[in-house]
Amino acid sequence: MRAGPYGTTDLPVLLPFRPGARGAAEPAPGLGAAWGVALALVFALSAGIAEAQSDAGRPSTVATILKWTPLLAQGFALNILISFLAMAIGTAAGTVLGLCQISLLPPVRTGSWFMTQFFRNSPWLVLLFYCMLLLPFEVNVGGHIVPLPDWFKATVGLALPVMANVSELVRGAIRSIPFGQWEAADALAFSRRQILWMIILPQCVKRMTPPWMNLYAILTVATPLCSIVGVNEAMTLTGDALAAEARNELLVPMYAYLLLWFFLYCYPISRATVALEKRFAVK
Amino acid sequence: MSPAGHVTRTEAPLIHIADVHKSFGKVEVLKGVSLDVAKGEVICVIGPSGSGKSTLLRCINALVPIDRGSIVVDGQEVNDPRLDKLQLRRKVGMVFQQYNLFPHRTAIENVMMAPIHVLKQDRREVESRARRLIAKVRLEGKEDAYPGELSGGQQQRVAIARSLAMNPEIMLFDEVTAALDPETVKEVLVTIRELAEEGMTCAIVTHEMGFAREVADHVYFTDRGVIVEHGPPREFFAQAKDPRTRQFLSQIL
Amino acid sequence: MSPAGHVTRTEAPLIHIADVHKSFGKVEVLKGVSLDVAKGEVICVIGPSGSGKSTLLRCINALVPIDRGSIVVDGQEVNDPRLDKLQLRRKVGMVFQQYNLFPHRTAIENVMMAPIHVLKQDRREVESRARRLIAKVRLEGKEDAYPGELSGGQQQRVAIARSLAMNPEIMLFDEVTAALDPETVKEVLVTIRELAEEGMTCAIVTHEMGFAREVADHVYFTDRGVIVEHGPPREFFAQAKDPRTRQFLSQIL
Amino acid sequence: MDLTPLWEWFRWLYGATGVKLTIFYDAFDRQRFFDGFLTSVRLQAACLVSSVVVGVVGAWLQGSRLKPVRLAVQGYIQFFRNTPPLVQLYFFYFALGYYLSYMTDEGLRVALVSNFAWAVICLSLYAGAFNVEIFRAGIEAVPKETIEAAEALGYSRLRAYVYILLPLAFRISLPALNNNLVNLVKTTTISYAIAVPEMLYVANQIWSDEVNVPEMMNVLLVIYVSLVGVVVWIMHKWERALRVPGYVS
Amino acid sequence: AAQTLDKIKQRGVIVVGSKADYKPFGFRDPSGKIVGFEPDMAADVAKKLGVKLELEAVVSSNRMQFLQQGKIDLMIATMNDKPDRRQVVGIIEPLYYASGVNVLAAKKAGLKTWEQLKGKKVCGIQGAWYNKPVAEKYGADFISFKGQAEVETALLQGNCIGWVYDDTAFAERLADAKWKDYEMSLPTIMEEPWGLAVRLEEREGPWGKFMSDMIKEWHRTGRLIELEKKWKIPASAYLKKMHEEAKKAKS
Ligand SMILES: Nc1ncnc2c1ncn2[C@@H]1O[C@H](COP(=O)(O)OP(=O)(O)OP(=O)(O)O)[C@@H](O)[C@H]1O
Ligand SMILES: Nc1ncnc2c1ncn2[C@@H]1O[C@H](COP(=O)(O)OP(=O)(O)OP(=O)(O)O)[C@@H](O)[C@H]1O
Ligand SMILES: [Mg+2]
Ligand SMILES: [Mg+2]
Repeated sequence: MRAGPYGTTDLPVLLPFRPGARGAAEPAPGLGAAWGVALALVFALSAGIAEAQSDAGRPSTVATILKWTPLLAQGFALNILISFLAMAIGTAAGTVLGLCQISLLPPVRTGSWFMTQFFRNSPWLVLLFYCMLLLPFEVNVGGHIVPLPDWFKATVGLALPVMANVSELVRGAIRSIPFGQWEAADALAFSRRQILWMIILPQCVKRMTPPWMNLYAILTVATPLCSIVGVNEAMTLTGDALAAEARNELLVPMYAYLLLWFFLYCYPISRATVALEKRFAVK
Repeated sequence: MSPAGHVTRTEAPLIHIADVHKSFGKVEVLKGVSLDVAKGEVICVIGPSGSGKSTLLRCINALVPIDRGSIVVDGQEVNDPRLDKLQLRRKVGMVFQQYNLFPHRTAIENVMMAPIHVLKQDRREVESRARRLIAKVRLEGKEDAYPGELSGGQQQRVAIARSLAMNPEIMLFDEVTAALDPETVKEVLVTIRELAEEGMTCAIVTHEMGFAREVADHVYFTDRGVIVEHGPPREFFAQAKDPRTRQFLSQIL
Repeated sequence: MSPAGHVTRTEAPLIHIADVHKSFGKVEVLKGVSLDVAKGEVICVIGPSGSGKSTLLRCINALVPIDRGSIVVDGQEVNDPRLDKLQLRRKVGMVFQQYNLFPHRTAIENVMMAPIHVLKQDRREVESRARRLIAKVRLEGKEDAYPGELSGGQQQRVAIARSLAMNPEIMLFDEVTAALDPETVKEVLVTIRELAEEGMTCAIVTHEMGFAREVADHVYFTDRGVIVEHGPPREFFAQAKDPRTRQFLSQIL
Repeated sequence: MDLTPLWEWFRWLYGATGVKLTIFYDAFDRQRFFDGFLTSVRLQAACLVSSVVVGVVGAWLQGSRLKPVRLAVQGYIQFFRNTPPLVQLYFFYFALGYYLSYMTDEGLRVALVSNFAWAVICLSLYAGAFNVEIFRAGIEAVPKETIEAAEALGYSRLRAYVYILLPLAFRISLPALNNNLVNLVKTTTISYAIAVPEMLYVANQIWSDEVNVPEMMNVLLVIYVSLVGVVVWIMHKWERALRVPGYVS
Repeated sequence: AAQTLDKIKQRGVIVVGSKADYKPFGFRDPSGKIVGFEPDMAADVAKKLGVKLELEAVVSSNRMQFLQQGKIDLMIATMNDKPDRRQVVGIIEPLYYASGVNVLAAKKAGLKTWEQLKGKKVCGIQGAWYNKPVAEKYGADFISFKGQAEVETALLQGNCIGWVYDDTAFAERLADAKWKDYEMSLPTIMEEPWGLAVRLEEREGPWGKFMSDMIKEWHRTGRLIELEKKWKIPASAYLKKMHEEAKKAKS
């Protein structure tokens, strides 16, 4: 009932997922595997149905999907790259913004609060469009022309909401550290900067890790949004492959296949998050 | 209301508190408190909840700014806006009811942090002093335990060692045993008594009457922001005059 | 081990407990407990932590099913699978250490809820009774406060009023003052003593020896799931025979 | 009231500055943008309500005694939490949609489920997966002693649930729920991908036709941030209204 | 801005925006490479310039922004020549292809006139120029998707009664058995030529001139008719006419 370690996060979806009900203590890894298998089955089944529907004389569904797999893998790698970069940029910027939110200077505090709220309240897709269409394709950095490829602009677009969420996470974590810690450190003659960096923030890191990992998972599943703005990631390439094949019985297996890829990548992350959260909760 | 008849009242007091007022918003928490603590003296402050005891201690090391009056610690006026707070706090150690150890550092690191980072002392030297302090509070072997792995009483003793590591001239204790279970209260009180016996100047807020009687040179009773009665423990507990004090003592004892 | 020599032992006891056994998993918590409580009698149960006191009380109003033995409350066998639990619980009020008020309802609503929802009594009538009960536990003016706005002692008194609102014939108190700060313990004990004096049948688990001595008709000492010793308070506290009891009393007093 | 002068002012603005806000002075664009706005609001409202329903039902099923039921709920949650909502939407609409269409007597194929409905279904399931967990956590956060106290007062299990557990669990869940719902409101924009004519979709059509990307982009951003801001504000009010004095949940 | 032509030569690379989902004008092969009628045209340009070719996938709704931003040097992306587009990008004369607008619908739907579309749901591609006029003029209710694969599916599963699009896109489909129940029954309207485009300010510059000459040459040599055959596109009257005219002009 009391606010837990993440009690101050305003982002419940960032809270780690706690599997199992009170009475249902399923062996978690088994369960995960089971669902991975289930999804794979859905995929296999849909491939089977597609197989049955496809006209004789055309290459089999499985063969077709295998044919496109290397291309999809390339696309997926871009999704992952985008997610890494957006997370890195968003975390760096968000940490600064979060610290600004607890600044002693009212203008800095208010400004960073507004910025955080603005980007938190904007739909991801709209921000993505915004960056995509309004950022220049190249920038002039001290006489050097640095190109900004599409996927990079999309990365910036995704980093903005990540930044806002990290900012809130940082602020929430700092606020969740008991006031006594500040007071005790004050009494030991630490300066404000020292208190923040040596006492408060190290404690925040631990509290923030699980929700931060969840944010990463959310970001990863958001990367297909880039396809809407024309980045050639897995989703776009799936669509292009379908256009090239022009066989709509392939739709189900192809999209199931794509879902499977994401599931296989994200599920372990969400398991690890839960495990981490449990470990921290014990201490 | 100036205390008189003390044991060691020869030189200028180490802490001189005169007519201190403090409000939080509309609530007046301290309404003119005066008291002196001589070097090497141990005072205990008792009184009902909310009477301003904690606030008074916090004012002494400038965790809480005062509204009116004067607090002089070792010749320094605490109420002076140009006061170097960090300087003051090096001189005045404080231990809290909720220990407030830094949970991400081991016991010995908790003790070592402030001397290293605040006083910029040599790490090796600080470490050997920290080990001596840990031994002094009877926690040999627990140096590398994290606060979460220690009992309440053990944590509170680490907190005391942490304060002592700054070599303070004065120690403030704010109900340091209130959050402990009865069995560990004693460990902590013994530690504080030893300190007092070694001549440390102490201001102690406590609910443990037996302890106050035993260790204090002078006892103060506060109620609703004023000092209602004070005196050496023997007189204070035997023949309190003020009806509020008498009522409080009758309930507690 | 049947208690004898009671004050009011004339008719059939209101609570009759005979050879009750209860295990949680492999831990045997009650290993054959027998005791009787006559109508209007007040018993106190004392004993070290984990000795099964709370479990015993919970068995009486069927919050915990027993494994063996018999508990008869007002002629009803509690261990009977066809027992109407709700019926039993209307007769037996219970107050817990942690108050367990319903935090989303005001004090008076807490008192009124059960009579309205469970007994289907008329709202207006219940309200006037609730106001009387709130007054009885000396909380006039706090009717519309939420539990979160009340002190521990005040919450505990609301909890008592809430139980009384069901007009129980028996009240069970499980360490009702253990979570309170020393100053508010008294408020609650006074309320319970008044109840006892009015003739309510009470089974009280407590660590307050002074209170037990004063209010109980009979005192039971439990250790590791059995009743080790019992007797009227005067004898019990003055001349306990069992070494475990003596040790326990020496530690507590 | 005749707004023509206002609209004409925007036409003048275009002529004078090149800021091309056709959504004000072009009747067709104005109408479709307004329709898009309404569609957005309708979509958001529908998703909010149904995702809460999904959450409640899911939380209830998750407490089931039957292991297969619990497993199914778990699987549902895991699937929706760990895959991209956009791909889910595509999968539902393009992949499953085909199996949910029928032939009319005239031999015309007609979809049973409209784009709008698919968006509502898919987004509700997506947000619902989070809601299940939120409600579940809320129920588990109610101390079991509180329920015990109710039982000791003679409440039956069911009554204790209705009068004590659920009201408390709901209050505990509320902050988390509100945040998830705000997130849902933002996520509704992805229904753009299956051509639900909501605001982003319409704006895209307009800037494709009129080539006024920056203007439309800014208009969009402002409207969305305000729309979400309003939702956040309402949720906040609601939370405030339900807050119990002195109760930290 | 630097002259594109110089820039291309300097870099040794030309970036051409092309469709990746408009079979057979521009689509992907399994290796991810974009191929088709228009990519072949782009390859010709690169060859003529002696530079490497880089194809950038565009969709109707972003192709003009890409050109404006300078992300692509040249756009050959099935774009119709429209006056308002001429104000945004530099459409090069002569034009290289032409198509009209038609509807692909089930035979059973019995579409005879455009007016029958009133209030009906029709599918479309986002960014196609005629969506707005068709909607305005005939009252059709558009649901538009990003690519053709999506529209096909939506049409086949009955989310719309017909697909309003370039008639060229339909010709190939109607040859396929899958579409045997469908027809292109309405008169083609809004027949418009397709233009490739450079940035607006370069239309009259060296880069625009270069491309203009390039197109004239394509028409004259019949290269485009050749490509049409290569990609199995039904012969269009427009190309034939342009070929004749170009030959005549030369002689
Ligand atoms: N930072 C603050 N802001 C507002 N009010 C405060 C603050 N600190 C203390 N108070 C109020 O001042 C009053 C005195 O508090 P203080 O903690 O000094 O009392 P105390 O005598 O130490 O009581 P206790 O025995 O409960 O610790 C209380 O009513 C408290 O609510
Ligand atoms: N629901 C339960 N499940 C498992 N074990 C339990 C349960 N309830 C109580 N126990 C165990 O039974 C033993 C006796 O518990 P009980 O609460 O009755 O003791 P107690 O005498 O009331 O102690 P205390 O003074 O600490 O309240 C303890 O060891 C406890 O851990
Ligand atoms: Mg205090
Ligand atoms: Mg107990």
